[in-house]
Amino acid sequence: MIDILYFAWVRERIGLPKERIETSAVTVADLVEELRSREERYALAFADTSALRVALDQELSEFNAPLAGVREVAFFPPMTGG
Amino acid sequence: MIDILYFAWVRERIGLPKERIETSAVTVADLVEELRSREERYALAFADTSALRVALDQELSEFNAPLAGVREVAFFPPMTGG
Amino acid sequence: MRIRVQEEAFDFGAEAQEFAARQSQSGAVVTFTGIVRDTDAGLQAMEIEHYPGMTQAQLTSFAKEAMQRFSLEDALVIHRHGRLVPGDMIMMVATAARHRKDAFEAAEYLMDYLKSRAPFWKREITTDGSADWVASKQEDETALSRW
Amino acid sequence: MRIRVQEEAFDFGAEAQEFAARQSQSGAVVTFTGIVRDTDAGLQAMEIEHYPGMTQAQLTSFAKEAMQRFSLEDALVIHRHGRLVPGDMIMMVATAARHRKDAFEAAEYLMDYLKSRAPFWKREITTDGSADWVASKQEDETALSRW
Repeated sequence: MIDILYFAWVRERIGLPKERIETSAVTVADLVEELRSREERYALAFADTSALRVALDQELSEFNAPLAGVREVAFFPPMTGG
Repeated sequence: MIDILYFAWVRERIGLPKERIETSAVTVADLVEELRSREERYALAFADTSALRVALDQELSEFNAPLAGVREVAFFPPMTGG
Repeated sequence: MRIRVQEEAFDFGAEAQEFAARQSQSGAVVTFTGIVRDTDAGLQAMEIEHYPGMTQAQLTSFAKEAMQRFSLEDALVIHRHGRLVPGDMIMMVATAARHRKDAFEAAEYLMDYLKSRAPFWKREITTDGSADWVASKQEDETALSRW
Repeated sequence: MRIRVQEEAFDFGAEAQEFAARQSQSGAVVTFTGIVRDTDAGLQAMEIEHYPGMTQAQLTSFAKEAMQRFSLEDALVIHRHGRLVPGDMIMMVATAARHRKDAFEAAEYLMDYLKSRAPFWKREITTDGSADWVASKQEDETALSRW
């Protein structure tokens, strides 16, 4: 089981802030593929991953990173702090 | 008549903050020569003009600047504000 | 070093004063404050979303890196989330160092990282009711390459 | 734009707060504060001499140049003279601009000019009673070449 969090417009497009899923995805990119194939709203949110950022267990990471041992994945647009 | 002001260690070496003198010096450098020849304490204060700065009528200037029309000359070491 | 992520307003003047007053070795203190400014479209509010679990850790890691890299005596980061209106202060950083160059660079470093690497997302609510996520700027991404 | 040269202490926090609060167009406010710090030799006091007729005019001219060059909405410079002790604040600058880069650069610009082109001279009185004029630093002179 893995927690997936969505922020900002990713959260809005998908329609929820968080979900827990069972997955056998090996990398973040695999997980994105899996989500995309689920429903239109996921396909829409993940249409262009170059516009997205990912954090694994609350650390910024990359889409080709492995998911082994990861408990929390977060997807969000580029950050706009400050 | 021209007012001459001294600041920081220039003031200390010469022993006074301000004096009014009559001079026919054409440039700042001429005035420095004139002062140097007056007394030992002036010679000491003006021994190395590369260590000094000059302001004419309260604007930073150069030692080769003309004195025509100038009413106030100030000599001081490099500034240490901030 | 203090890092605060909070919804409530903070008192910039009091924070800046207290920060400067508690330094014993530093000759230089720099602060940066970000203020919600009105836009041409007319801004009603700015809503700031964040990633609670990650924000504090991320800001702490930026501040630790800045402390070491710029030989700081101290650093402070305060960042708000939630709903803000024009004129509100969004965040502040403060840095203290022996030399001004370090204090300035550390503050700029923190700001560059806060802008593009801290998990905050801003949404602008305009007076006509539309709500738009603020797009990240290429120049903010480029600014990071300086460090 | 406000420029103050004064012997009495100033309230950094209150000045910073007031400065930030009176900006209507600026999203970015930067402050710099210089604090008398103790030295290895043990500092009893720092005495700051200045050139009264010239100081205000010179600081005003730096601030005007900064306003224009960095598109500032506002700038503030406060500089003390007279006798200060370790922990005292010597001076502050504050800058307000739409963008943080301008606010930072303007504050650094003002500091670089204040250091080497404003008619102040510092003398350090050590605890053993000696009094030495602070020498200007080559790095401060070099910093000016950036602008």
